[in-house]
Amino acid sequence: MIRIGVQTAPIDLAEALAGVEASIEAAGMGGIASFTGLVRADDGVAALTLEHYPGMTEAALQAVAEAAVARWSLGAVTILHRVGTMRPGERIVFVATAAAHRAEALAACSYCIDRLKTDAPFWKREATQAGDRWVEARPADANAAQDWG
Amino acid sequence: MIRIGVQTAPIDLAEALAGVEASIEAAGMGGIASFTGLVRADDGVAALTLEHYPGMTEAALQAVAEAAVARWSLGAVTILHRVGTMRPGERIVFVATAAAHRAEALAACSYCIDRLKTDAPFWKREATQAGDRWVEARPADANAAQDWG
Amino acid sequence: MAVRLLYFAWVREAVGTGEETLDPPAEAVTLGQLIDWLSTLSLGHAAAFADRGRLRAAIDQQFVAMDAPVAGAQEIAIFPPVTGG
Amino acid sequence: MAVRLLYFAWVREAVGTGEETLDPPAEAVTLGQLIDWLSTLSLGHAAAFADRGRLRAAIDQQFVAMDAPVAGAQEIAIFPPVTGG
Repeated sequence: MIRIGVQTAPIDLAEALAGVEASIEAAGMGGIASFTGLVRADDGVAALTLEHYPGMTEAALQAVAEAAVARWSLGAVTILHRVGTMRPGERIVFVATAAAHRAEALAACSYCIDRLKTDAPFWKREATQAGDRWVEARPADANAAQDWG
Repeated sequence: MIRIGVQTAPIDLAEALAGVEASIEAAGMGGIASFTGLVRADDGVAALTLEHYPGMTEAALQAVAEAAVARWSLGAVTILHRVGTMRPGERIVFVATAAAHRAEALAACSYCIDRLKTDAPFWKREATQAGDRWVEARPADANAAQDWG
Repeated sequence: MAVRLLYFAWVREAVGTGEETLDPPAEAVTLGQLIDWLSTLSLGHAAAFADRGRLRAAIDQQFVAMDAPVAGAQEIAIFPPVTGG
Repeated sequence: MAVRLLYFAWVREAVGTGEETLDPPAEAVTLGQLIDWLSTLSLGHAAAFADRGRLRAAIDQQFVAMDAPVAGAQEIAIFPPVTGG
């Protein structure tokens, strides 16, 4: 019911969503919320490389999913995160949550993506024409995660 | 940038999401939120038939999408709604919203599905072993829509 | 003035048709008064419109309240509260 | 007691390696004190750990604060604030 993936391969949305749908059909859950993050071409970014902490990353994502399951009545949680080098327009992260009703599914999806931003050990490096740079953490992300208590 | 569909054919998630992604890539928008509603097999429902008001339905969904665009900075809004007869597990509704950041995309997605529930002229009829019945409107849906002001 | 009436869901089933074109009397100034008159047309109409609290309506594809004036309307739809999504 | 040190992102780049196994002195009781000692090992280490406000850490794959005790740790990771998602 919880599916975690940290992968260098592109994220296959159709496969990921179909997996969520299949896992909840038996449970009679009717609503699936999802969030997909794409690499943006801000300020001339040509490529984005995601570094991570193998082992801890998977455990951190699992903990986020388990916290969501403890907080809402969910039929499924899928969190997929890409690592390695990707280009603008490619998917970095995919979160899907399924629940009986839309409000729970959407809240749980927001929660997972907010927590993932602060709780999972990933680091982004942007390649631009002016050279490479490590992306700085955004205070807004820490605030969003804290707002969940 | 706004795509509305009222269709008897099954909703193709992969095609719908790919359309949203394609439309926002040029705009540098990084986050896509989606909500998918499935037919639930509550209380032995064998089939669900959606009746609608052709013409007004499309206009109402367009108005919901335009209101979302006026309220948040969005790169894309897609609302697809199935009509006709479908079975448990099939998709009734799909809403996707794209924005620069996740909070806007997720809020706009919640907004669209909440408003759609009260603003678009659809009626559900359930087929059960005990006979057919028209689904009653839920006061919680009216409240959720009103909460957006 | 002839107006196109549309009915949906159980309102349609009770009336026995999804659409009819009628020429309401001048006394039917508001939607509520139009429904009073419609209720006299047949037992089906009477049954469909018996419980006003369960009815919603649109004039020319815009939701309206029961005290909305019907003058100039080309299409009036009467139906139960919507249940989409 | 030997401990495995892991570095990520620009901390890794500044130190010049992503991993090393070291035997810190007994005075390194807290993570902050361990970092004080690590900073003396090379110019790269000194540069990596110069700005403590920009460092985060995990002991045995759990995020910890800089005053966390390091006794018994098998794996200590030091890195910038995370930027996933």
